[in-house]
Amino acid sequence: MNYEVKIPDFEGPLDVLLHLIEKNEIDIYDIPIALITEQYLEYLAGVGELDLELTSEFLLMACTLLSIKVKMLLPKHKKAEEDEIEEDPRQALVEKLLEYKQYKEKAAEFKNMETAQSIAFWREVDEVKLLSEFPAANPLGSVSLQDMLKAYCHVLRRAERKKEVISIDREEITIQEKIREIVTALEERPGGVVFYELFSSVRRPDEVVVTFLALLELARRGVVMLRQSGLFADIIVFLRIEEGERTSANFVS
Amino acid sequence: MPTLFPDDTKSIIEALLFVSGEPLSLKVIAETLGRDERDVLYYLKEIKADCEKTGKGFILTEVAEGYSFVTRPEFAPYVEKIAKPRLMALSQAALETLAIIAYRQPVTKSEIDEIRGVKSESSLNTLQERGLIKEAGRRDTAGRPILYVTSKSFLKYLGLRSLEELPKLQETEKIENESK
Amino acid sequence: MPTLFPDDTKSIIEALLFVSGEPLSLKVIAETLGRDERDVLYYLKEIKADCEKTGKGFILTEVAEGYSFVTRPEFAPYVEKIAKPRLMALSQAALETLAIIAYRQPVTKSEIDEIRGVKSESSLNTLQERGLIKEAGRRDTAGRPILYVTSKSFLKYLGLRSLEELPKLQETEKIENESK
Repeated sequence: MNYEVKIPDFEGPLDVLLHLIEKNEIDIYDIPIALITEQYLEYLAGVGELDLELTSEFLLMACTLLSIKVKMLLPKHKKAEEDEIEEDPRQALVEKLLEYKQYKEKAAEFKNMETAQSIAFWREVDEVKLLSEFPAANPLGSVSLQDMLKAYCHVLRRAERKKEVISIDREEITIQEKIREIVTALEERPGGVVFYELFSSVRRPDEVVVTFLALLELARRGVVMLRQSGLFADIIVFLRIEEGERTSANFVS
Repeated sequence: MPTLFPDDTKSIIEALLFVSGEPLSLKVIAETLGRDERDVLYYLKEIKADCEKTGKGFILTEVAEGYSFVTRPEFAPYVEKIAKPRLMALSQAALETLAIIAYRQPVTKSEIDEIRGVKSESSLNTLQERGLIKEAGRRDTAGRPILYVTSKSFLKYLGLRSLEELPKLQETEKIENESK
Repeated sequence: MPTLFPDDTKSIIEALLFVSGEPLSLKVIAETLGRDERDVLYYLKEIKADCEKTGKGFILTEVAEGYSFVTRPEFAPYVEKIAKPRLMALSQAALETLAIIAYRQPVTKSEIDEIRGVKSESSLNTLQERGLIKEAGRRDTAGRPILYVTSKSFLKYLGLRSLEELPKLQETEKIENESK
């Protein structure tokens, strides 16, 4: 018996069965189940490793085939022909195969249509250019300044009502802002500023932290220098001026 | 039937077809122009004939419930050199899944799995990513599974005017039962 | 100069110009066809003349980057109907979000959420897509949240020259009272 060296890429157990039926030139309505089962199992053995999900489906089909084979081997009830039409154990499988087969054929037709379409090209629309040529309508729609103000008042009033519950909006100072503030202060005082002075206007604890962090950051970047003449002496903060001028903007980038 | 500036109407239709990346339906063209669909159809036929006659680089096709200019197929070897690269052709698995959805829509994943005898998850993902199928609500049964249908792009992809143009299934008996 | 199948060459150039969303340079066309730039130029002139003569919906234009078909300018009112994106009215949520950004900019998402008492994620997306707001760096606090400000087109569409022209809050209260 000739084994195919290259196992064709099948889509699933039904696909394999259809292939076997075709190869053996079998009437699909009268499948020699023993032969097909044998070849199906041979195929499975030949594939080697399948991925786990597929394996279960292929094995399930093997079980189905075997159980059909067994049913067909069992002696038929004697009076079956007279009393009733006994259902062919292959019936359900044949129906499944036929149904799958027709979609498989349609898939092949789709493939041809796909190929035929692949040589017709649609115009590539440059959406960005179109948008610039035909700018979208007013993105605000019919919204007027008044509408917006009303919406804002509405929100504020709503927020007002909830104020007791909600934490009060507090003014937050960021490190970035603090850095800017310190640099500006130092620029005005080339002789340096006493460390504590930088905290003189600071009232809230979080601002103290932010100020301190800002100073550390400035020192790390080499923007400021800290000098102390002796133990417990005042710490003086200087702006380090290098060649070329610097504006405060440079420090906050 | 043709009116005031017949030539302009035809040219405007050309301009609309030209600017739209998607097929334009008779209805949309007619509404845009404020004209009868019958008039528009008349001009569309003329535009189609013009393209054929003068051997233009593009032709007018009727696809996906609308009209669209596409490049003349025989020029594909040149056009594909400058056009955006096409997506890969669909895999066998994706084509089978697409066929099942096309003929049985709306249909659930487990129904597709059942027919194919294998899981169709990744095919469904591919088809959805490429816009060839879309979700259309859920079936009102246990688990409320998602229903899939084909999209307009599907028609465009296969060059079909509408779903009625799908090649007929042989098992007509079966399909009739299903559609009940 | 014109060669074997002169008509085909012209049609192929048309096909190339048609399919490309961007202008094509003489060089690219010539390379794609494997022809002299001089030949291509000759056909481009013919194509241009064809478009003029037959009153097509589109014309051939030459811009810095190359050649391109564009729709005839006088048809813009029609073309616009097809090409222009349609916008839905802004929702109340989006309007509130926009108002907060306008008055409190730069402002973070969580600050907006806090004032509105609900999440403003999708409103922010809408406003950003429409180009009414934009991101302006990040606040230097924990999590480095994105800061939002209103855009130039926001001012433009409200008919304001600068943010200073936004009515003051006291005035807004007046308006609010009047509208009661």
